Amino acid sequence: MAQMILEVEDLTVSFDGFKAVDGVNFYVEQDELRCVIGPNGAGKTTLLDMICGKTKPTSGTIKFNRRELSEMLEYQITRAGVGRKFQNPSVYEDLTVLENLEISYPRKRNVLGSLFFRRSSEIQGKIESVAHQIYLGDSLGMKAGLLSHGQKQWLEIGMLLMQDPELLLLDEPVAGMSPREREQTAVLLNAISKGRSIVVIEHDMAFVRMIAHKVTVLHQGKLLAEGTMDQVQSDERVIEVYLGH
Amino acid sequence: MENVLPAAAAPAAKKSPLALMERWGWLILAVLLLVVLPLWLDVFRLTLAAKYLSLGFCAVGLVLIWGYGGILSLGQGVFFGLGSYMMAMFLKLEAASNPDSSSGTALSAFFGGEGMPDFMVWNSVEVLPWWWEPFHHVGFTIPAILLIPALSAFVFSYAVFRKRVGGVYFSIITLALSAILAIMIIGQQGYTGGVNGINDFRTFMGLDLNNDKAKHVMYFITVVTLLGVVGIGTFILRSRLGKILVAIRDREDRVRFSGYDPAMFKAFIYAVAALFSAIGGALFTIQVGLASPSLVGIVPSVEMVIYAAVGGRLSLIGAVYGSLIVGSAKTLFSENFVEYWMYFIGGLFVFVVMFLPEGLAGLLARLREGKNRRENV
Amino acid sequence: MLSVDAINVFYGDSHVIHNVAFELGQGETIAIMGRNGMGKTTLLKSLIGWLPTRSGKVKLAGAPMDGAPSYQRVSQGMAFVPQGRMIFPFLTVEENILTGMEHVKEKTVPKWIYETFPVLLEMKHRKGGNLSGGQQQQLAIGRALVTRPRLLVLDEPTEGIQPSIIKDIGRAITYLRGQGDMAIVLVEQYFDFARELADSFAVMDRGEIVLAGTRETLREDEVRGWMTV
Amino acid sequence: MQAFTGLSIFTILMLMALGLAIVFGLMGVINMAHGELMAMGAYTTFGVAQFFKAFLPGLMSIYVIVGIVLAFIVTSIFGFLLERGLIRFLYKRPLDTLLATWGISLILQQVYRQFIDSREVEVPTVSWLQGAWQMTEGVTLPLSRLFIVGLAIATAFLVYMLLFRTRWGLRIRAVTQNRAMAGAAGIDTRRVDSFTFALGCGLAGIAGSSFTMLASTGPTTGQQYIVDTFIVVVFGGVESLLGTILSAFIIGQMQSWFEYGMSGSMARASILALVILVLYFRPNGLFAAKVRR
Repeated sequence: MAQMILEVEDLTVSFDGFKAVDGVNFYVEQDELRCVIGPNGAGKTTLLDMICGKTKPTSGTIKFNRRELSEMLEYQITRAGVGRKFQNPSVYEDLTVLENLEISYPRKRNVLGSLFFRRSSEIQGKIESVAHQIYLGDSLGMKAGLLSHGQKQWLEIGMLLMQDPELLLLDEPVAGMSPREREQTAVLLNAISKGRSIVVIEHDMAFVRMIAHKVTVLHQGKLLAEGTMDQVQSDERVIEVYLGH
Repeated sequence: MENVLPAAAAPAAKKSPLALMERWGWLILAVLLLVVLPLWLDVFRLTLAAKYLSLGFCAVGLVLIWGYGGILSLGQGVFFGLGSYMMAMFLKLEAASNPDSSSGTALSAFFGGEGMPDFMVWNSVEVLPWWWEPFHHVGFTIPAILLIPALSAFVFSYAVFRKRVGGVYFSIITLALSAILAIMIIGQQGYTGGVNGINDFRTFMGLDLNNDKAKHVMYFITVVTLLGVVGIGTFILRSRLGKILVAIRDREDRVRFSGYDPAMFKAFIYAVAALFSAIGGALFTIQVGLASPSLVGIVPSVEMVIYAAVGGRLSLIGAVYGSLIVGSAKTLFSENFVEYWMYFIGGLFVFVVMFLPEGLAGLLARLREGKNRRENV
Repeated sequence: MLSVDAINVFYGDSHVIHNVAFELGQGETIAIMGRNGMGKTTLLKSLIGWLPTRSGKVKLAGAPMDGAPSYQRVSQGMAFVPQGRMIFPFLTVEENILTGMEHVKEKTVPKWIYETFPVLLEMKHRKGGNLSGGQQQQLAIGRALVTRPRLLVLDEPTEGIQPSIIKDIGRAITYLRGQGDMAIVLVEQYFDFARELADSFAVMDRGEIVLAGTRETLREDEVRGWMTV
Repeated sequence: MQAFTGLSIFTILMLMALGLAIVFGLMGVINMAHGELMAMGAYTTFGVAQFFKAFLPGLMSIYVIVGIVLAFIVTSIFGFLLERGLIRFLYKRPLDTLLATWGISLILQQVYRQFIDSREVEVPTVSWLQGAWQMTEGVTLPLSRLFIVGLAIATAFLVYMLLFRTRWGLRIRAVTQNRAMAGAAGIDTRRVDSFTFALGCGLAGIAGSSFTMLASTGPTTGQQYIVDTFIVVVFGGVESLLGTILSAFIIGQMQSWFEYGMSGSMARASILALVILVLYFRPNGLFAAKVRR
């Protein structure tokens, strides 16, 4: 068995007695690109929220590189190497693309460090290469608020890449993208999955087919099925609740 | 350094009008304050200007925390007051220990409280409280003014921000702090001078505060310090920290997931604003000759916000103009039709919020943009 | 009953709905299909008045709706079942239904609501927030029906709901269609559900209607093609 | 005895805080002029007293009742106009409502100073509220205080009935839980906003009216109470009316007990400090309902 980077065991969270995630076990290997699918309200986003510390689980454990995450604060989890992209692209609209990427650079994240931060040529190079990778190499000076929806999605992925995370959590990265942009995103994700693990929540099955190594299906807070794309697609229960006949 | 990248240089060349104004505005402001006002105004008016500029320190701090940090503090009077009172304690002790200049001391000599501040004698406080003692020394007083308000602001606000208390709740809590401090000062008359405050100072480190030359010197010190404070503010805003601040204001969650501790940054900038206010308070007391609870409580704390709002909550320099303009208006009203002042300032709050949310700086920027657009057509 | 003429909707600066147009007669049902993020929900939000249209016209039974606030649209006969149901969590089931009764003469919840959805009678005094997803969905539909609408707008009523309740909801909608006086706009991703109910179909992709037709003229594989790409 | 003194502070705080809880807790508007609305209620009562003294001296004994009703009407009409003219443009900007209503409060203070009296005014105590009730040996309760405690309880009860037993209450609760959906269910949200705001302001008016029975009213009377009122609402947990009432009770009691050992103003300062400390450990207030957001 390959080295596990993420081990989620018996994870449960309830809001007002309603179990949004209910006893989920979820393992991700190193270098794996995993897709999580399921109907809205199945608990996919809540699962990512718990891994990255946004929501505290009611019970269960989340181990990342053998470190327990559930007691850590968001920024500590980020510093440990977990990057999170939100459902709605969340970029700093008042700042330029360059500044968005620069802020995400994982050094000098304390107050004094950031006060006297100077952009070295190394950082400059890193920003340029990431910007190029996310197809925004020519838009560095642009205010992020002026980017198209799809470009904002890429920028947010780029901001995560600046952090060099070992585990990337992406919530609907291609929502609102054109088919062409979707393909570009698939290329991008395949490229960046080298040397790190990625968990993607997505509805677009064609897109999932393009990228997924393995697929996990959630339904009503519980794990419904897990396997390769073909296994999942032919699973009767998955067809019943999600894919449709 | 900044020109390594063509794409990065592009926006620098085409600065927004607001940014341009901030760049040249600094020079314009310096000329106005250092040359025009001293040549134009008599000593009395110049001291009034100095008074408003002292309050301008708070407004500059508010631009940092409110405009860029998104945190509306209604407790800047607390820090202004701390600075003001610490300076007052020093000045009062100096006046009390100088036998030839102080009438208060003559009186205290009569009552047998030599070296004691006069109001303590009148309140039959016989021994100088221990926490007054260190303020005999300028070497303690000045560091205390620079450190105590800033440190307490940091500790208090970090605790609060860590709990993710923000927005309106923070405003209300800081409002309560202003109320608390004002009540305490008024309540402990024997130690603080109560509702009359502490006044009747003579000298500041031997400099006779009542002569015109001293007033001029103090005015220049105030202006230079204020320009320095604006400079520090500009430096902070242009640094990566400034960008992070804007990022926190707009998307605090994202910042957290970029590995930052937003509470630390907010507390830092809050402490900086507190430091500015304390400096303003100290300079105010030297020049106006007064430390008073009427400058600590809720009313002045909220009024400081309007200085920043009139100038433009996103413009450090605007805050200075805002303080000067609103302050001068106050003088104008109080000299001519005092009963309308409250209508004016009340109306100003409503007007700025409704029609000028970015203040004068925003108005200027809009005018310029409008002009540019017309020229481009 | 409903006429939508070349409307354009923006979310901030991004242009989300492009020249969408369709007509719907009395008693007809249209299913609007398409993948997530293609503008279906945005379209409905603009129909109920949550988002302004930048251009184009919307008419309900001949009356222009453009710029009218939501409650006026409801008083004109439009009723809305939003995505995510949007039950008032701290109101009881009964109170939730009562909120829909601003523009009708009755003062208490009519019996037929409880007959259509018996579970709502059972849960009458429970807080809306404590219902299960399926129960909330039925409540949301009940809250809309109680306005006696001429046009019912439903946003993904099957989303995240177990199959048995989907069937109940389907039956209720079929029954309403059968009455013949209510037009229905149904946004749906679940093709089989939509096929059962709709007279006509429109498929949206990136804010445009890319395929439209009636139950007779539309080919299933074409629709499915747009749904899964 | 101390507990009873606390009760009368509690009534003013509670009536003020109930109004504010509706305006702030339910609508999210920071109304800094709430204190001046209380003063407006007090001045209305004062005006009614003057009127009765001059024209209807025979009916002097009932002026109190007229005063309370009129105070409610005047302040709620003012509140209605304030919402229509100013507040409704600022719903998405709570900090700006704070600043704008602060401006309104300054203007109102000056209006009081200039057109009513710059000094404090007092109303006469009506005959049937003079005297005290001898509860036991050594414990006497002034009738006027008993009256306002009764008034406060009655008002709280009516507010509860209005919010939870009437159609308007249903509308208010629906709009405050989900404004967009309330509109889509057919509720005229704008009208509900105006009504709700007016109601909150009217409660401040009643508070003002009962205030006249405890103390004299001046132009800055309102400002002295505004911070405490906000603290009561926050301490009780916004969105919880019962919490507001309990928190007003606790703070009122603390005030009178603390005054036993120190001066009134120091007691106030200590209570504010104590509340801030408690809020640090329970940022959502003492009685906050757990809500899924």
